[in-house]
Amino acid sequence: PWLSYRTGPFSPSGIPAGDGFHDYFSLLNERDGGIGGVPINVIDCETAYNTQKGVECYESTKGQGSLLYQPLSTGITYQLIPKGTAEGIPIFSMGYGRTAAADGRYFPWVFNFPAHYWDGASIAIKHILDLNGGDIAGKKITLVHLNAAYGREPIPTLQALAEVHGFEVDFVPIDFASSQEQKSQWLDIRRKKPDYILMWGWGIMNAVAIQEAANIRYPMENFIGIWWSGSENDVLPAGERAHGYKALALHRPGKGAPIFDDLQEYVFDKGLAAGTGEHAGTVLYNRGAYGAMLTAEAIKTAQEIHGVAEITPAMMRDGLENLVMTEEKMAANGFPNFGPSFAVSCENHGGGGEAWIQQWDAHATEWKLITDLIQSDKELINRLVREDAEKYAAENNIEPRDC
Amino acid sequence: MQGTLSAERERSRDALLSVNNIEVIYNHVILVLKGVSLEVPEGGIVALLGGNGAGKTTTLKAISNLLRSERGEVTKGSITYGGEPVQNLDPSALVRRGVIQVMEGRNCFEHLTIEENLLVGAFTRRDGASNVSQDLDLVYSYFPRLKDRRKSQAGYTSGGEQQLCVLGRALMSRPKMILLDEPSMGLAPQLVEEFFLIVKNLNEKEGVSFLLAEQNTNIALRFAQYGYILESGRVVLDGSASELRENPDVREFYLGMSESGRKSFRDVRSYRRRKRWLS
Amino acid sequence: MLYREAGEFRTSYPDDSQTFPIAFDKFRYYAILAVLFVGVPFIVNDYWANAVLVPVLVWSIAALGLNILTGYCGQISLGTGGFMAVGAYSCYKLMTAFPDLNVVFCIFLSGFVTALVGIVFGVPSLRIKGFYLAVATLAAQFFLVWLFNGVPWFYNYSASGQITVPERTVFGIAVTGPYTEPWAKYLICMFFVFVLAWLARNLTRSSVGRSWMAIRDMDIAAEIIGVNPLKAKLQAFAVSSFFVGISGALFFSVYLGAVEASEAFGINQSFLVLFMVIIGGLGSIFGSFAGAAFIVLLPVLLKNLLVGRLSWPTDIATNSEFIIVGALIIFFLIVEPHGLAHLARLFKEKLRLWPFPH
Amino acid sequence: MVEQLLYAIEVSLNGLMTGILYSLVALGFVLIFKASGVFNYAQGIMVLFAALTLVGLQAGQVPFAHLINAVFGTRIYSFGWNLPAIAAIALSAMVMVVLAMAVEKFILKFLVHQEPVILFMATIGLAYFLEGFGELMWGGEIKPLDLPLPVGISDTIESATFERFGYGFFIDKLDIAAACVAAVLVLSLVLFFQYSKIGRALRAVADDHQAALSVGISLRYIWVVIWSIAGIVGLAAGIMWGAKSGVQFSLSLIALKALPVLMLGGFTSIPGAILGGIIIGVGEKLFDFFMNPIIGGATENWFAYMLALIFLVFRPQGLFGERIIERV
Amino acid sequence: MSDKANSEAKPKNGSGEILMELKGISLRFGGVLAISDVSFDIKEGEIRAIIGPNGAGKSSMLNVISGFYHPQEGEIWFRGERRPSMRPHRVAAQGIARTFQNIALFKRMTTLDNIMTGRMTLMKSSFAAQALWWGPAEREETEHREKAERIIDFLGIQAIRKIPVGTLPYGLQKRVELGRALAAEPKLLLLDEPMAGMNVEEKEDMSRFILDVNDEFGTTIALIEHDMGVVMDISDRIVVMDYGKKIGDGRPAEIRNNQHVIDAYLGVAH
Ligand SMILES: Nc1ncnc2c1ncn2[C@@H]1O[C@H](COP(=O)(O)OP(=O)(O)OP(=O)(O)O)[C@@H](O)[C@H]1O
Ligand SMILES: Nc1ncnc2c1ncn2[C@@H]1O[C@H](COP(=O)(O)OP(=O)(O)OP(=O)(O)O)[C@@H](O)[C@H]1O
Ligand SMILES: [Mg+2]
Ligand SMILES: [Mg+2]
Repeated sequence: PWLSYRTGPFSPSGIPAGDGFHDYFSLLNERDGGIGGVPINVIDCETAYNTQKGVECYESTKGQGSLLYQPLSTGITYQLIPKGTAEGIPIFSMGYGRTAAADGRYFPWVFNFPAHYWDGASIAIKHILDLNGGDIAGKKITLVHLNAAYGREPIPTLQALAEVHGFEVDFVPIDFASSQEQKSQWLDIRRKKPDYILMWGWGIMNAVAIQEAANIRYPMENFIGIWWSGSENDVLPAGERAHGYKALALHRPGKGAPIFDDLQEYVFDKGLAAGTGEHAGTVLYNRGAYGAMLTAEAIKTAQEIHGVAEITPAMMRDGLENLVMTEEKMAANGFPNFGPSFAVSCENHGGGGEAWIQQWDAHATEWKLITDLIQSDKELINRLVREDAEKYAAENNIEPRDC
Repeated sequence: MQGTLSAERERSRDALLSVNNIEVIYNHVILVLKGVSLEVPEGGIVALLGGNGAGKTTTLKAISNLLRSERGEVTKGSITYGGEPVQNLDPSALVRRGVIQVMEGRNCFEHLTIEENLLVGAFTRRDGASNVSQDLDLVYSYFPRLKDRRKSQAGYTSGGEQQLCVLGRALMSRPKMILLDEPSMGLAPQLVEEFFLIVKNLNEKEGVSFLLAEQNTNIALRFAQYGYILESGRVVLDGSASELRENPDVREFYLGMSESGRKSFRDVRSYRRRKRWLS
Repeated sequence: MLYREAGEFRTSYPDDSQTFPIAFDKFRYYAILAVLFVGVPFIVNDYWANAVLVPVLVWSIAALGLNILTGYCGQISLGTGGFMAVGAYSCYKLMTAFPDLNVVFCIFLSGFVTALVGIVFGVPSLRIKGFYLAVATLAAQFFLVWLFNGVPWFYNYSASGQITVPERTVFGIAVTGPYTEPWAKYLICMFFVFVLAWLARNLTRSSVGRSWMAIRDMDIAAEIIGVNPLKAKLQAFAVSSFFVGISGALFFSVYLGAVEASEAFGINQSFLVLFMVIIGGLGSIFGSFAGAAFIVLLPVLLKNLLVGRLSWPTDIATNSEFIIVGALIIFFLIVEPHGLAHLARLFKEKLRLWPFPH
Repeated sequence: MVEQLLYAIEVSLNGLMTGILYSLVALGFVLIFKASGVFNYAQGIMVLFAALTLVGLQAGQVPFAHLINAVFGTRIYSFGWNLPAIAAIALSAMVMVVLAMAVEKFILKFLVHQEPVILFMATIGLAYFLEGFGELMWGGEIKPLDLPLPVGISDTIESATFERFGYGFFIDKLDIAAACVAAVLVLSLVLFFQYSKIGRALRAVADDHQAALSVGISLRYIWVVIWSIAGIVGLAAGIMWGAKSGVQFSLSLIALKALPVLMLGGFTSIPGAILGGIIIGVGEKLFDFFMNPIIGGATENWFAYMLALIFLVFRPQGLFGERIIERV
Repeated sequence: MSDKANSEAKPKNGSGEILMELKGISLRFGGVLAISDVSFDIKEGEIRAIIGPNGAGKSSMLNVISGFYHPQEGEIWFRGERRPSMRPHRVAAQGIARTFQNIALFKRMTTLDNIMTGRMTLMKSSFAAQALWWGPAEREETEHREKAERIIDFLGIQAIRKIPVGTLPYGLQKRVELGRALAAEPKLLLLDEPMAGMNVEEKEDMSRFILDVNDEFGTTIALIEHDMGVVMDISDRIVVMDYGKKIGDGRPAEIRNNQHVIDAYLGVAH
């Protein structure tokens, strides 16, 4: 199932992502008759980004032969981690959810590849390092974040990195309920003049933050958002003034990939589009489609491993755990060079931890990749992940499995 | 003046207001009026008498269409005013036709001053500010007490002052017909007398008709021409005021007279006596 | 005359102040209880327990709590979410600090902690009234959530700020944690519901309850005839918060298993509980249950109908759901402003008269 | 030190502007409460609905496109026109009037003389309804507001203050515009309430529905009038806030920021809404400024409420609210 | 009405000692002087009437006695002690109960509950005991219930025992209110226009109740009433107020012939 949110405060993000996910599977079903001959039934369940509804969705759909859950919300992911683990249904929280879940020894049923939040923090810092010739000692970096579990995720990583690289970091939390009015935070930022700003925002907070940054004439190219703060929704309200804003990219933006031709032919033209179809090529649409592609690949892997077409959730897990994404596979699927290559393993559920940096071009109204794939500081990140996973395991009496 | 109307009753077509056999149910279950009929002739003063819970207030509200907001409903019968059925009118439409109700229980607008309360009374009038202010002065001259307190919020005035305010407010709309629900309640004796003189005055000079639910039977029958006695939702007795005053039951239960003239309240002994017409 | 009370004579006042003075009602009540405690656990499955029964029960407790405050004592509160958070977080702290303490105790203790917090936020109610108070209680809502979000001690310094319930057992059976059987979840909630409903009933039929209602109906008059408003209001806040706290603790430990303050206990939850209370019936214990069931189940029902049966696209279905829920709320208010409980009462009244119209 | 002070002043100035923006939302609440004693929970959604309508009309979006397409299998999304801003605003205002009439006809009419909490609940039902209806009608996507509003830092003020104090103040041009709109609205509303006969009638209705009916005030008319005005004020608020963040669902949450303003200013006072807004705006910014280093950020959420709460303890009817009458 | 030959005050029950004394009470609201320098006393066991034109300050006087208004000047002596300024519920606990001019019943509660609430100050069982419906609490509840039922019988309102009082007709509400005040078993009972909105028959009933309470329980009563017939008949002594001042004080016969009183209030002699 795909737990979507086409309504409520986050619908602007939920709609395109949901469209992308659905459309890709519609394409597979239309063009290839499913995967390995088995059509895929994507169960859509509306959560409105609400934890309780998420649980209700999980309970009501798990009996329908669900292979895998994409909760699409960090809060719901947290709910489903123990449930999925207990009941043997894999959870795929692509680029969100609980970072520690990257440690497959403690979280056998949870996956968050190709990169997670801590990778993101590290990649952003790497990018800044690159811009400064590798020395950012004494620089001031501010994290503007949603005052919620999601927003606080990168804090430990940034603190650890600050020690390593000797930069100063401070944190500006913004409550969701007041994310429409961030004046005081931005006045403070204006005064402190940090060299770089990172943002872990979501929903309306992103758009307002970018507007306010433009208002104080903060140089946009020094303002970097996580991949959830880098969609068209976030920059469009600010218009021209958002030009130059950067964000991490898990995958390519835009409609360049051949897959879009197929989507047009098999899905949109046949009137099978989940939404209006007009979101195709936007960042979040592509994220949905990319996630669908990864899922489909994992299904294929599972079918190969077990030699059957109709797989079970347990097989699905094996498929995810043995997924190897290569450039060839992506190209074959119509996603050439669309995301990083990586391999999932029993121990590593978090993928390779690579991402691009994309930048907003307000004149062309499109995102452009401006770097090569950047690899996060895996040594440090893995250590942090292990520590957190162990702490979680200790609290919940979980024994690690052998990998 | 009494008694002149007894014949008039037959000519019900002339009645300004006529209530025909109405039944009222509250909340879909509580039957309160069980077939009440009454008439108010043009230019008449009609009294509606009855004990607590007899249904006087309910009858008046049924006429002025304020029942609906109490979750009450007229389920049978009809009400006409000037020949026109009024059951489906908005209460404000009725006021514009000249029927105004003075509700029981001093419903002032608490946060408005006395003067504002009176001015709101003239809300439906379209005859210009100068006429309104003239009437304001008139009301003040009727009730000088209100003039003293004109700038106070009505919520902070005494019970009697509020009662006067409600009465004055009704007068401000220049009605053709006033439904009075216990106007004398809480008024000092000499004010009651004065108020009824005003009623009489309006009735005679301006031809305003009155339907008067009143507990002070004595004074009501003194000023009214005709009366109805209501008990448990039914009209049990009606007649011209003078007839009613002579009726022995009315004398005993409503006027507090025994054979030997007025009884002392100290001497009343038994609480629960039966009225003859109920036994 | 299917439903009768004629022929029911009560010769003593204790009989008359029974919860169910009519024998038929009492019998039915015991039958329902028996089914709920003995029957349902055998047939309940995961979906029913997790998506239907447990949420209804947990919300019922919260609704009961708010009904005491709003329905009985007349103080509108929009801080319910915050108080639920207090319950949840104190439950978490207690469970992790004293791993050997029985979880039932922990939950009751969280109720007491919440009651204390409730008293603190109840103090302004002595001066502030009506909608002003309602809005003022939002201060509690936002402050408490901010506190749990912002002070790491509350979530044991976990990286994410979420709290996750450890596994605990009662009589050797897991009642919290991911491996809990659905019937165990259900039964533990049922236990609390039963105990709390009984307490609520006792309080509301004794002089404490009357002092609340007096304050609700006319606070000045109540004070003049001898009700101490300070005491009555704070009692109401305390009892209400106690209930709400327990509900929050159950919400966290039994129902969801992991929560984050700003999401699980946001302002929406406060409103939700208020809807339950008003739709169910202010000042009615039965109403709290009816309201909770209505508000929790209606969307589930609509979703199953629209998406499951009619296969509408989820977004249209959800939007229609909102439209229908909104319209139904209004419809019910118009038909009967005093809630489902009063509707049931009227129905009984009609039944009693039936087949005679009046 | 001097810089600290200057910064504090800057923060206060911005708070002041923001506060006025809050009051624009609070104003809608005040109007309806003052005129009919109803606490209109749906005001936030009305702000959103108005803004959605404006954007939708302007961009020539087909209402209910998604529904129509789903049912009939069509693929229509847009009329293909682009209305001029003025026309779109006027049309949206008309839509708000129609909404007001519908609210009266289908809801309020039946709830005359009910307790305030019941009416409050009905507005919650309305909020649910509008939330679903609005999204169904216009879709859940974010839409940029395309009005020629000034945005961004005001250079004049920045350079002027820089010359004087050596520290350029930041003032948003949008905020200045909003403050002007708010001022005009408040002034005209105050005059309306003070000097028209309807103004007095409105207050009477708020006090006692039944008594108002009995003196011949047509509740239906009053309600339509006042809900229309509240809807139009909501439209103004929607434009101002929508310019900041784009028009999307979260716009309705701005109501939560308006509530403490309402409380502080008094539920029944129009000037109170403005003053309350200013106090809250300045207060929360300054509090954040001073306390942020000590207790961490994100205090804005509760601080406004706490401030209002403490204030109310001393003055239970808010700054300019009508005294709560306590008598027996 | 002036023709009636009424009895003078009957022999007093009780000791005739002073129960409450008000000395030099003045009460102002902003610019309004509601009461100015009024002194009078109430003797144990008597029926004391307060009369006067509308807005004279009668209700305010009762509010002063029951602690709702705090006079700017003056002293209140109750049972031989000077009463400090205190909250109304404490005054109630001292044994002063009252009814209100604009009925102040608890509208959504039943008649029985209203009357039981009147006994609030007499009920002692603890909060916990009530929550658990534990022995003593249940027993106490039953005991008080019996007393409440006696009052219900006494007032003849058995039929409306379980009806929410909000929908009752005005007169019955007045009766319930009296019941609620009686339930407190007060030393001093304050009645503010108990007979407004009643017809003669009902007034007779009401007078009877008041006289009986006074006789049987020895309750001291202070009452405000505009029906001169009633006042003259049942009260022992009368205070007359006008524009916040006391203009007369004495037995009914004296008051009836007091020229000041006739001018200010009665209009004609009663
Ligand atoms: N809103 C209501 N809901 C239910 N019953 C009501 C309602 N209003 C009045 N009643 C009932 O209707 C009956 C008649 O009441 P009504 O107020 O008309 O009497 P009344 O003659 O005006 O009495 P009073 O002289 O005391 O004012 C009473 O038995 C009362 O209980
Ligand atoms: N809380 C208050 N604030 C302002 N003025 C008040 C207040 N209470 C009473 N008053 C004023 O004090 C005066 C006395 O009022 P009070 O209610 O005592 O009169 P009363 O003698 O009971 O009259 P009535 O017979 O009309 O009930 C009135 O003019 C009233 O307006
Ligand atoms: Mg009546
Ligand atoms: Mg008085």
